[in-house]
Amino acid sequence: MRNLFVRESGNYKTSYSDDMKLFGTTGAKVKALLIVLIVLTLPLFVSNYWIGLFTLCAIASVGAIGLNILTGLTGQISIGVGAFLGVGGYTSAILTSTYGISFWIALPIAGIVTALIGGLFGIPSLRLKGLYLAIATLAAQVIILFVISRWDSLTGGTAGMVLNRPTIGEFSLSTNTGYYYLCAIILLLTVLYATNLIRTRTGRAFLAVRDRDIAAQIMGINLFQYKVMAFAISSFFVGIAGALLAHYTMIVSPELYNFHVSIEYLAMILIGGLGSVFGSILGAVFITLLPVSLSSVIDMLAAFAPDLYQLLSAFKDFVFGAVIIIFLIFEPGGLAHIWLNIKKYFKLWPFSY
Amino acid sequence: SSDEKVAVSGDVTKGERTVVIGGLYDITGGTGDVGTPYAEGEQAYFKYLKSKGGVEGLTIELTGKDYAYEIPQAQKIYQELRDKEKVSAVLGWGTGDTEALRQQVASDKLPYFSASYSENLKSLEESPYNFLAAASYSDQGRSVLKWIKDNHKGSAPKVALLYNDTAFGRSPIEDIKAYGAEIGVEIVDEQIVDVQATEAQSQLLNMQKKNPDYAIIQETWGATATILRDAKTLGIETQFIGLNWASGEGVIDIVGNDIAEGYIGILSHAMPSEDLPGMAEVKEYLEAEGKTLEDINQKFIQGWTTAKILVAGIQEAAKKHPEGELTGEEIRSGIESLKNLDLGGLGAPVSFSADNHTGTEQTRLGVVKGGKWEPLTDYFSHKD
Amino acid sequence: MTFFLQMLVTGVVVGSIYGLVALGFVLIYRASGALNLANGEFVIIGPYICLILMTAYKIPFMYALLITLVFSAVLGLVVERLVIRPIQNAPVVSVIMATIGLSSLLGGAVHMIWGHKTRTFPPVFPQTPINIAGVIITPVYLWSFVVVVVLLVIFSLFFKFSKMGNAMRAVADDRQAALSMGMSVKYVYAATWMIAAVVAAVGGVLLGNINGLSPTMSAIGLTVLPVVILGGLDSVLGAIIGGFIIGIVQNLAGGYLDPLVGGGLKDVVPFIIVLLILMLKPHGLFGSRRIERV
Amino acid sequence: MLHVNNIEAVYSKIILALKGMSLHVPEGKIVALLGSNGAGKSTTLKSISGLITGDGGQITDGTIEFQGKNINNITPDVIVKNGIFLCMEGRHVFRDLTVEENLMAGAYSRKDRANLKGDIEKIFAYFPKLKALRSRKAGFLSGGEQQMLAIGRGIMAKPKLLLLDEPSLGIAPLLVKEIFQIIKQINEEEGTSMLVVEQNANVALSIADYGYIMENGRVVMQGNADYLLSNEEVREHYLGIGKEEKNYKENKVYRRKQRVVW
Amino acid sequence: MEPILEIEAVSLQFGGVKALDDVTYHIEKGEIFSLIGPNGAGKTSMLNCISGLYQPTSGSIRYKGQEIVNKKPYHRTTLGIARAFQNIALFAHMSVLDNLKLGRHTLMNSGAISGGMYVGKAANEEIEHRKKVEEVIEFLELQDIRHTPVGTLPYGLQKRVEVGRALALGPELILLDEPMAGMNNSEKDLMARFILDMHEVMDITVVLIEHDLGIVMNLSDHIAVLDFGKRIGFGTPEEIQKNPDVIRAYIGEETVI
Ligand SMILES: Nc1ncnc2c1ncn2[C@@H]1O[C@H](COP(=O)(O)OP(=O)(O)OP(=O)(O)O)[C@@H](O)[C@H]1O
Ligand SMILES: Nc1ncnc2c1ncn2[C@@H]1O[C@H](COP(=O)(O)OP(=O)(O)OP(=O)(O)O)[C@@H](O)[C@H]1O
Ligand SMILES: [Mg+2]
Ligand SMILES: [Mg+2]
Repeated sequence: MRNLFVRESGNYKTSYSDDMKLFGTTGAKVKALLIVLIVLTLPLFVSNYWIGLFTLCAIASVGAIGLNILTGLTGQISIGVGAFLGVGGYTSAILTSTYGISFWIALPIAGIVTALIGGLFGIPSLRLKGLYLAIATLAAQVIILFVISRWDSLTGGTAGMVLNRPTIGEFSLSTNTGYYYLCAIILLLTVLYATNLIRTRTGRAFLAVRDRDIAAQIMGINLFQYKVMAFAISSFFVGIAGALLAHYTMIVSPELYNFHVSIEYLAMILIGGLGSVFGSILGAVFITLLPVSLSSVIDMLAAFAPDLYQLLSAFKDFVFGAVIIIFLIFEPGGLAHIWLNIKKYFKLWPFSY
Repeated sequence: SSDEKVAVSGDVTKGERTVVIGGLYDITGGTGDVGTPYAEGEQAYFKYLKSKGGVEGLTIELTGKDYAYEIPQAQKIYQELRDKEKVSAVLGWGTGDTEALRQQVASDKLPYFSASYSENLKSLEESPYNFLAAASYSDQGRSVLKWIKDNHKGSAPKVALLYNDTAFGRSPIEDIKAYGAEIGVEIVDEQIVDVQATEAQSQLLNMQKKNPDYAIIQETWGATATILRDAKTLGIETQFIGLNWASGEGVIDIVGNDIAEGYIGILSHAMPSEDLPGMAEVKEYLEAEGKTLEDINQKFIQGWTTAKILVAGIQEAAKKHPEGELTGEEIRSGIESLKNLDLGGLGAPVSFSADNHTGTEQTRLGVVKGGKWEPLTDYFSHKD
Repeated sequence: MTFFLQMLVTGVVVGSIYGLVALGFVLIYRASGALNLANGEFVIIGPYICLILMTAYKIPFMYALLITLVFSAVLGLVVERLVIRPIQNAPVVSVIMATIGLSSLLGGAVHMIWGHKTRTFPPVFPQTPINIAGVIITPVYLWSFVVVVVLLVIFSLFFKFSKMGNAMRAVADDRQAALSMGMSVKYVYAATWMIAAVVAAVGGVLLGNINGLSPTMSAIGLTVLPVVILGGLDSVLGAIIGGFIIGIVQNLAGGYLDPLVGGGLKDVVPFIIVLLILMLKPHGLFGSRRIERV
Repeated sequence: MLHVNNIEAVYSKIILALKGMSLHVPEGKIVALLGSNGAGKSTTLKSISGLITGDGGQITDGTIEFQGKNINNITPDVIVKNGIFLCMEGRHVFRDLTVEENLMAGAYSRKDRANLKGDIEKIFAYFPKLKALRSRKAGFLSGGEQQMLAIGRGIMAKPKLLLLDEPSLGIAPLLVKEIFQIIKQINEEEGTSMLVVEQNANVALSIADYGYIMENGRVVMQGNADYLLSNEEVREHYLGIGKEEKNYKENKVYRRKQRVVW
Repeated sequence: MEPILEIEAVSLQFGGVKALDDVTYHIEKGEIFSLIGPNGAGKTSMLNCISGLYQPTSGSIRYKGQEIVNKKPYHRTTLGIARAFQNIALFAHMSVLDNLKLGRHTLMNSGAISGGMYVGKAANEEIEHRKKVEEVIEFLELQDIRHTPVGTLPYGLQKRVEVGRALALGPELILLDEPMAGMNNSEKDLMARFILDMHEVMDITVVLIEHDLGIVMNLSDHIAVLDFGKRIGFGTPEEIQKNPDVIRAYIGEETVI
């Protein structure tokens, strides 16, 4: 089996800025500040509808970064994300709705529980590699969902459970804006964590495990420990994302977490760029907004040719697929890689040789 | 998008009030086979309405989207309808997504008619803005049991249940069992058959061990067809009875006349072939479109009828509030004031009230004869 | 006893369909190390063509089938040329992503062209079930069994002895080296996708004759993933044996365990077995293990 | 028969590996290409065989002519069919194929498919070690065994021009001599022209007719084998003559003065 | 002088093949020890047994008197055994710097959490170890390519980085598998110097596999010769050069060293 990942320029965040600060140059500092500023002031400029979408983007980004830690860094493809989102969502649902525990306690617990279950299903990685492992994760998804839909007493079975938006003291985050801020802040924290993780010991070890596990062992890396750790860390963030999503949509039900969801998340990190935090976000935004923007295009068309309606809605799938393919042909390294090339080009310009 | 549509219609008929209705369809998704004609039915009715110049001087727009039976997708689209299209009522589809949305619907105060007749949507505390346009799945099931009890000859009838492992599939099961116990019809077996199942032999053979006289099917066309076909293959004698999504023309198309022969199903709404007063409008529409009754099926009628009920409610609301934009709340009370609304036979007459959002408990049964559905009973309720 | 036998036989025949679809995955994997997640769509497009030819143009089944296979071959070629070849040098995950896109694209196309409606084949195979000692089989299932066995033989020989067969494995193993041997990666890929598409079409036609055709039928692509893994991603024999095993276990579980857990096992059991077996045999039953030495 | 006319080769659009490289391989002759790490030897061979594109590189300038025909932008498989075969640096055996299947793969684009078996036996005669391993997956072989296999594949291909990238890499001394004898033998018997990249300059030049020495992506010296063998710089830098007497454990200063060029 | 590594009657079997056949020898602390033999003799397999990638079918391996046969590879690394591979096994996408930093993995201890926070300890650790790595870079003269992704380096240089990564571990015992393969003489000389220095300056015990007999004879304190998995010779360079078996199997009659 060919290594699933090897290709010129695989990971991006590993090269060291000589003084090893995250925002070494003032330029970087400014950039970081700018981004934060934009993220925080966004709601002032856009409609409620868009805030809603951005919230979804932020949540998806947290999950995508999580998945990227597993797939991008340690090279273990997971097509089971959906179920882990579910675990996060249900944990929070059960804690808040059934036991009336505060959201602020439930959220981290949701992450931890998902991490534990993720770690558990990571155990096969001791022996499984590549696509075999990938499909094992798919199996994990099917099994987890089966359990959820059968454990009526705890999960309400196929009917699912309802949740509420969290509150801070008096102030409830039931408005889109309020909830957006919550998600945005959690996303910022996630980014900070992931970026640091990648450039420190653990992150390097992950990459080593991905590229050459034998050599990694000789470097003194305990493969099994790190593989399972990757599953756990990754699942933690996916769990958090799941909980955030659940409280946003205020419902959890098995049908919410199907294979389709897993594939979408995989798409996010592949489109965004494997092993790249920034890429994960780009990918998450891309995959979240593409269908939306497509369907508004479709509406335009539909306005002129209403009878073609059902044809057009299928046309949407068609275009979605086409976009992804064209995109991969244009830049197999992902959005982040485009970005990187641009920068690389300008670094060397005009002496590109 | 609708803003423009509003503008357009505004120009056409000045100074009129506009109501925008949101639609959630499944066209490309798992239930697209029945979802598409249903969606077409809804869209058709509004088109018809427009050609008639609206009601009470209202322009009523329907703007909807295909959510491919994916709940997350449904949630995105719902937000879009709410925030971007500014809809004041929604015509939904599936059980999973309708239940997923009901809290938001409640807090956004948007009346919601779903094609899902799940009993959970009855409770006014949990879903104060959801309405059922036809008998709930549970009531359908109850009626079937009632019919069995009344018409079965010989020893006490035994009944089995076949359904899929989804909110939709499981929705009526508990109620049916309870009712069976209540009226003394024994439920001897339950089997789960996946929506996508390509064969159901093990389930059917297990069911056969309990040799039930009847088996109630809560599935969509595909799985239903699989069940009927394999039952035939295995030579199982049980009489199958489908709830409304398991009945309709599609089943016959898939399995062919001789396998379908004798299959009984809930006909919650009229067949295009039936000659009913309510059918006049439909015919008129079809002619305008250059289509014939051949081009539509029962699910189309079902969508059409649901739309009709909602519009009737809006009309009531408009009467009460002649000024300004109609709010969801006003429309809800409008619907709640509908009493014994006659649908010209397209469906059982419906009535709503502040403490009852289930339009009717009445439904009827049909049977396949020579490749056609024929009414077996008139509309009846398990209560009477 | 007949109950058990019936379960067993049904398992085998259903399994042979699984095997056919799984074969499509194996072929692609062997040449490019990728998982073709558009396989499900490949499976349904062929039969649609066949069905249209038969119903609209009244072409007899055999010819319709032939035309269908030719068409599928072309489809495979086009896909390879337009989608796969441009990203040859990309990592395998990108190829997998592309097939995801492809599946959405093809799925959409199928919808646009043939709509949502479930269509049914005019009776091709005899409809009346055969009854052997109380065990009942429909002829179409028997046919799938025969077809799958034949294909098994053909492909086993192909990979063992043909120049092409070795080239495929070489290309998957080390593309640079394969090129340096004068193997045309283009040619190998094209051939593989062609064959895979044809095999998928065959499976699809049989499946269509059993259940009728609807866009949602492409879900079979996912259903068989456990089969592929169980048999071993790169093993033709594995795909088919795997198909049988999953088919049988599924039905036995359905037959004997469903009553205990309140049903629904048929769709979960395959994944459970796969997890268990993979723990013992990380490369499935017949998959070859990746050689790494320093 | 092969003319490389000052070609430029670039990797990943920015790294210039060849800066006007030229060489000529006459019909039926053995040419040696020497040079230190990163000089661009492998890049030269990859450019000739068209494989450079596979490593994200490309030829940006100059021409490569084989038997009067320009082969600049021809795909590798066609180049092989034209009769140029490269034994790549770093062995690149097919891990999952057996030794025998690997050899068969070598003969993939050969016209005359008669008595392949016979030729395989010939390879086994050259490398008895391989015979014992004939049905083992190549991935399990030792470094040297893989190297033998790689060379064997080249011989199986029966090309007009054989390009060898460091054939002696990881091969035990006794065998190194043998391999170069084999190369010579094939060159004489089959008239195969050879272009050999080799670090072990002694052996290489001992069988070569002509030699090139390249640094930094261009040729810095060339001449008949015996001329190079006698040239001072070459002796000191590439042949390490006087090594016998040299003893590392004394004269430490040596290291400071020695520098590698790259 | 006490032995740092004791190989006792180690045998290794792969199905039919005996890759190692009852091999025994000791390696003294602080010496340069060479393993030579024809291709496929079992040299690399021997190193694999020492670093734990292969499990000997029988026999014992003692490191500083401690039995390590059934310790996991990563555990042996923590004991101070480093390794450079015959077939380059660098992390192609990473810069030289990061490859070396990986070498120091066992010596660092920031974890997933502290590393992710990048607060205090973790941060200082990174910086402090960066210093150590720079020393190695200095030593092997890799300054100019510090930030280059190793995948793009020429073969010879990659070999050197590989050695560097092993050195970064700060090992007591270093296993070098043909570190000079694919180098021309001057480059080999340079590498020879590095090996000598790491052994004298850093007093690391070196186990060397190399086919260039000149260098082997020149550097080694002791040499073991393998052929078909059997130990056919053991001793000082002088003894080895006289050993008839060795001459027949490996060196060859007329070779002058
Ligand atoms: N795939 C690649 N991507 C980028 N740069 C490369 C690549 N391969 C080689 N290079 C660069 O091209 C130059 C020439 O490399 P090449 O491998 O041809 O040298 P060489 O003479 O073969 O060295 P060696 O004797 O070590 O094999 C080197 O500077 C190297 O860094
Ligand atoms: N994992 C394995 N499976 C099967 N055979 C193996 C394996 N590893 C090594 N061998 C065999 O064991 C023998 C010794 O291999 P090894 O790599 O130790 O030789 P070596 O002395 O390093 O040779 P070289 O000098 O060419 O590197 C070889 O014949 C090889 O084919
Ligand atoms: Mg080279
Ligand atoms: Mg070796």
